[in-house]
Amino acid sequence: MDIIAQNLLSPIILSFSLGLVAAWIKSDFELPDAVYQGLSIYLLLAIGLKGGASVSQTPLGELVGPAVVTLLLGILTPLSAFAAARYIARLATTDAAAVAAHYGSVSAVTFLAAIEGARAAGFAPEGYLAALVAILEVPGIIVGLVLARGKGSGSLGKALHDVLTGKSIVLLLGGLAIGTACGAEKMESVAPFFTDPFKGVLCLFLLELGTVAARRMRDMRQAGLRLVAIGCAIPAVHGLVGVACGIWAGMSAGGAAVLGAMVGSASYIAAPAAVRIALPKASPGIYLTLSLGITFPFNLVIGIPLFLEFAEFLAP
Amino acid sequence: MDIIAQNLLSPIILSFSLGLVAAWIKSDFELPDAVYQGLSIYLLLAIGLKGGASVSQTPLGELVGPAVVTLLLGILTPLSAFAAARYIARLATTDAAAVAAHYGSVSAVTFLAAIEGARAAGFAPEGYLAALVAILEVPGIIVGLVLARGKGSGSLGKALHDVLTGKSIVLLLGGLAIGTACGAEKMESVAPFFTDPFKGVLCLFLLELGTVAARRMRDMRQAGLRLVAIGCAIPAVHGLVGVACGIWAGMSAGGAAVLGAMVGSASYIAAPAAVRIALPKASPGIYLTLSLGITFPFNLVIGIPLFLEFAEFLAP
Amino acid sequence: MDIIAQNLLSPIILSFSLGLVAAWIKSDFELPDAVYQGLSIYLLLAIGLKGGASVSQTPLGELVGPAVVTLLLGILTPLSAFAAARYIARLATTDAAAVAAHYGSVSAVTFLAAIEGARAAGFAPEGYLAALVAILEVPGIIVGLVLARGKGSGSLGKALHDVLTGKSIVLLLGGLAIGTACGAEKMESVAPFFTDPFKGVLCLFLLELGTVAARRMRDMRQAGLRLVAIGCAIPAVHGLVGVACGIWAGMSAGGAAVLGAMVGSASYIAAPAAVRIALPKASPGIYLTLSLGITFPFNLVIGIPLFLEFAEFLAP
Amino acid sequence: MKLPLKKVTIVAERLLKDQLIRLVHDEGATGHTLIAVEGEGSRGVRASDWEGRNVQIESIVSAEVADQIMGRLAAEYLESFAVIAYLTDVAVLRRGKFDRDVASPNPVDRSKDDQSNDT
Amino acid sequence: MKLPLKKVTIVAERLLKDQLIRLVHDEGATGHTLIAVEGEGSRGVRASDWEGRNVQIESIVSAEVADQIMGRLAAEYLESFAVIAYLTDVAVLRRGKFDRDVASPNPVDRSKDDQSNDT
Amino acid sequence: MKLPLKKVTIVAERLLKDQLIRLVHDEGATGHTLIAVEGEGSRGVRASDWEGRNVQIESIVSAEVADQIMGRLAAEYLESFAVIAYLTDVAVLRRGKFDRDVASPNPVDRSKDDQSNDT
Ligand SMILES: Nc1ncnc2c1ncn2[C@@H]1O[C@H](COP(=O)(O)O)[C@@H](O)[C@H]1O
Ligand SMILES: Nc1ncnc2c1ncn2[C@@H]1O[C@H](COP(=O)(O)O)[C@@H](O)[C@H]1O
Ligand SMILES: Nc1ncnc2c1ncn2[C@@H]1O[C@H](COP(=O)(O)O)[C@@H](O)[C@H]1O
Ligand code: NA
Ligand code: NA
Ligand code: NA
Repeated sequence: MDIIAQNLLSPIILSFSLGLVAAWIKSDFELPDAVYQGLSIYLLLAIGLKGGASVSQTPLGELVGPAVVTLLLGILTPLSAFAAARYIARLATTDAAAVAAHYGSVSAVTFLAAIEGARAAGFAPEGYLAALVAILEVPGIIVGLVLARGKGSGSLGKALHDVLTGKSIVLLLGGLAIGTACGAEKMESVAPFFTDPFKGVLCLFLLELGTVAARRMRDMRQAGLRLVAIGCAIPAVHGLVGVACGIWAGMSAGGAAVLGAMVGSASYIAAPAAVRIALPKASPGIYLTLSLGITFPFNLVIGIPLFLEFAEFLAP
Repeated sequence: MDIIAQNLLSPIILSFSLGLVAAWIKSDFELPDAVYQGLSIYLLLAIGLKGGASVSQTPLGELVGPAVVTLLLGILTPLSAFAAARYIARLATTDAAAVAAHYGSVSAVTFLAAIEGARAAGFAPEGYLAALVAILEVPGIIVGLVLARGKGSGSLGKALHDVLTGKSIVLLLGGLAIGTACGAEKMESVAPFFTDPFKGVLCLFLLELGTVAARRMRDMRQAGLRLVAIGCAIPAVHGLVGVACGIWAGMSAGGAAVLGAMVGSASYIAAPAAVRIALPKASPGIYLTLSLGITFPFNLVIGIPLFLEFAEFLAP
Repeated sequence: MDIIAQNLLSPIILSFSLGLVAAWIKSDFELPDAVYQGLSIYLLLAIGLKGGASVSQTPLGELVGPAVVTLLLGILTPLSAFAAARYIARLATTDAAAVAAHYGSVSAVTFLAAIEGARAAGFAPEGYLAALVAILEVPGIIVGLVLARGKGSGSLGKALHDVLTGKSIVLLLGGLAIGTACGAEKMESVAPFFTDPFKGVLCLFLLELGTVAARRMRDMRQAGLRLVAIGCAIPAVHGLVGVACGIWAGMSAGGAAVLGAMVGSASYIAAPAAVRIALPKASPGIYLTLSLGITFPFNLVIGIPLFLEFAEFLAP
Repeated sequence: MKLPLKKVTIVAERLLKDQLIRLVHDEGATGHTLIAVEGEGSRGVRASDWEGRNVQIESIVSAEVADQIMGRLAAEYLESFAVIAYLTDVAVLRRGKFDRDVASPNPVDRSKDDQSNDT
Repeated sequence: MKLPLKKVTIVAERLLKDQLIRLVHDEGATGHTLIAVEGEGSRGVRASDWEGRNVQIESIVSAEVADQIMGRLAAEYLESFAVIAYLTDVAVLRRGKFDRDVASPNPVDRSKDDQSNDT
Repeated sequence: MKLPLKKVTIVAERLLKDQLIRLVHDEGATGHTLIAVEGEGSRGVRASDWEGRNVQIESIVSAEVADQIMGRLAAEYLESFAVIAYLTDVAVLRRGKFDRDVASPNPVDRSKDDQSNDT
């Protein structure tokens, strides 16, 4: 319980809540689009750079287990998400496939909130987790799109190219490469930009994301209870499985909890872009509402503390 | 006198001057609109967060006096500003009411310049002053709009909603709430973003504000001497009264001087927006020229050092 | 050789390379225009401020030699560049004059990369070098435009006004003035914004510049071998001469190497703007490809380490 | 193949954005496009001096809807606010998209339709 | 109710912004709207590569003013600079706003008029 | 002096930007202008919620090219994607700039021509 309160009273969560409130009272507050894009570029690159610096200090052997586990979860979770969307929420095939692509991939901001939540609760999640974010990003989207094969009128090839060369992959992988190549010592010189102010930037970003999520939540009433149900159940189940796999792969309790949050999260940058190209007929009203309006706040408020508790319980 | 020189040779004032010069020589320098909006969001949120962290450490009793005094000044200053605009500058009722709304409210940047000026001169203004900014923002605007009742063709209700949910109130109050809820200790983690670079960001912002003020100054010649006169007299009188009230309410000399600068300042974010909606027939050529072209530079160069001297003189 | 490897494995160079790769794989990564403009304003102002703080601590006598040498190089290098462009690359007079204006001026980012490269290699370049950037910026452009006299259909006067009041001169000179007036001590208060995160911001900027350079490189094939040849030869020759002059004027090895990089660099902010106004018929496909597509990467990868080696060799 | 419609273009202070979008949709528009612009007009104050910018709202509508929108603008805005509005003739491929009764306004509803067809 | 006017649209390199705005107002326009755009044309260099962007200037004017503006553009710009310009027919509600002699150009003057009426 | 042409305007999700620009040029346009816009239409999702914004692509072309572009848009995009497109009549000063065979597509080639004339 203390972890939950601790988690809720953080600048990050409260900034997100302020964004929600701003949208609910119809404030004219709005981060300019260019600034929002700039902040998201900063966050993705910074995740990569710090991850890379950390990878350069980690023995390769230690990485293999978590990497393989992450890859497998990236292939399996879209299948379970598809099943839930198709048979519990009774969505059309195309919409269910779109949902699967979102849950198969990962939300970088959920990852960051989990890292901060873990640190605030006294854990020390592994620095190489950022590399796992990059691994988790793509496979789930591919599996999701393949699940819709024949139903989408868009181009799978074009969508794949777009995901693989999309800004989130380029910045994450590019940052990882730079960080690994330079090593932790040289990265010190850019730490006053990419590391120290990072958490504050994240607050500003979450403030804006709160207003976006609030707009999505408005659609929730129309979306129906079944959608809300899978929007909470999928991240919970995926997340707990992710935690267990993390512990099993030898990660620390904090690291496993963050892995759980990543696995449980739904992408809202790479996946929507790919789905719009490959499955133009899937309804954004469904997949965006699920990922931004339901699952993202769920993970922020309930998921992350839950995964931390569970990881602590499981940890040897 | 030394305070004045000290005040003038600061990066903040010089950045503002550089902006003036850039506009005068017709430079193509221009901060992109999105960046300008982003910086102003940053500044407002940071003021709130720091104020909140400070409020969380201040005994409630110490806040009551200054808060009540600020509220009263917020109600009275629009009346005196209206009188000056109507009977000294001989403006039409609608224009005078618009001017009243501006002087009744507060300019966040003047507040910041006063804080920095006070610190540079060796004072230690109270941290909770940011909370007073939030208190001073709204009442004056309401009083100003009410003064024009019947003359404005716009909607008072809509304007009130817009002020109360406007970005400056949302960010200031929201920041205060987050800062108070988290407490000073947790806010440490975002200080490398919201505190350390703050003064530098302010310089960049003032650089752009200098170019905007220069454009307003061009209209000054047409505006006539009477307008220039009230643009200097109102802030001076309001400011000195504000200083006296601050000392009387038990604030430190530095705090009272900053309160004076706040009371003497004219809003240029919240008030213009409200006035455009509620009093569309009031002339922006008058109220913007007054608040940005005359009063803002007046406070920066003369007002702030004057209030500091006066506060030192009055302080027990 | 070690200097070269050292130079290549820096976050700055690798960020630029990531930008190249992003463009080559046709990624949708793109820094919003407003953010790009914002970063370039930040960089120029920060160069000026830091240079000014440094100038305020340098005895005037020490500055005279390097300043005069820089001015002379700013007048002579456009002549040699014109000759190369006209007689080696066989460009039309107008195009050759445009090229001369670019090589006569200076690229602020090359200057910054040289400073970082010198520091990483253990040198301590003089702080006042930023003032030399301001000196080097304008004369070369004027000489270049005069070389085309009669051939350009645009307005020389208008172009001169635009260069002298352009944002790079305003921010550089303005920053220098502010920094000098305030002195190093007062500038400390804005160092957490203008100094500490500087290198990280530069990485982000170079990431975007990499994508721009890549688009220019695509035109290189059409541009022909002669263009590529002068794009490498001009910076090498100018740079080595610059290093020698720097040493001769009494600068340290690191400072002379940075001066070399400045002299060898081709402007891509001030010069293109002036050329578009004064020589509208000159082909951007030529001068932009040269300065951004060939010379900038050449200096980054080969020029800077070369100048460092040469400076070390020459230094007494 | 090409069908004539009207494009209503409104340039106004950014502050009026939400009101004007509501007005346009209330009168029957099925959509709108919003552009951030700067501008200068008879009121002389450059909007960008104080509140970001102007907005330009464009909406493709039938001639009747266009007239209704222009009428309300004239009655409620043109006098007091910094607003201009004009009409342009445009040709579209299919009218359906721009008439209220044909287009379905609700995204989630629409997706439910898809779904029932699909399952 | 609807009166025919012309919209002059100019797309040009951002560097020319101030010159072109002056030209448009010199020939008699009472206002203009400015849009930041990107573009590609026969000159092939993407403007965004080196100087921010292009600008699109739109001005609603009478047919005569439109012709004068187009004439000067043809004489002074179209040849050497990356500029295109075209006219569109538009309909407005009241001409007054778009004719020089009717609209008052000066904001502060205008406000003084208001004032004298008001007091 | 004034020659009639068509302006094709396409408003679409930003993701489609590159595809649509290619389509427009493939069908014969010699240039285009790109505007970042926001919007709301029958699909109901505000584009800005998830991928930046919409884009508005404007291209001045001959009537035939306009019809070809509209045809391909109808066949390939209007059904599945959040796209609208419409035509407006415009008048330009010289056609040459907007016809394929007259305009030279390559900047560096063009500069080489200049050069040979010049030397
Ligand atoms: N003649 C015009 N042509 C194009 N846009 C105009 C014109 N007049 C005014 N505008 C636009 O409408 C806004 C308000 O105009 P006004 O009410 O005349 O100040 C200006 O800021 C411009 O963006
Ligand atoms: N056919 C066209 N349709 C629309 N915009 C164009 C067209 N041709 C050129 N432009 C715009 O005009 C600018 C200059 O064109 P140009 O002088 O042909 O390079 C381009 O950057 C485009 O924004
Ligand atoms: N009637 C309309 N008028 C102007 N723009 C529209 C209209 N309908 C749709 N749009 C634009 O086209 C985009 C896609 O529309 P839709 O496919 O209907 O969602 C919207 O986001 C708007 O920017
Ligand atoms: Na996931
Ligand atoms: Na006040
Ligand atoms: Na040079």
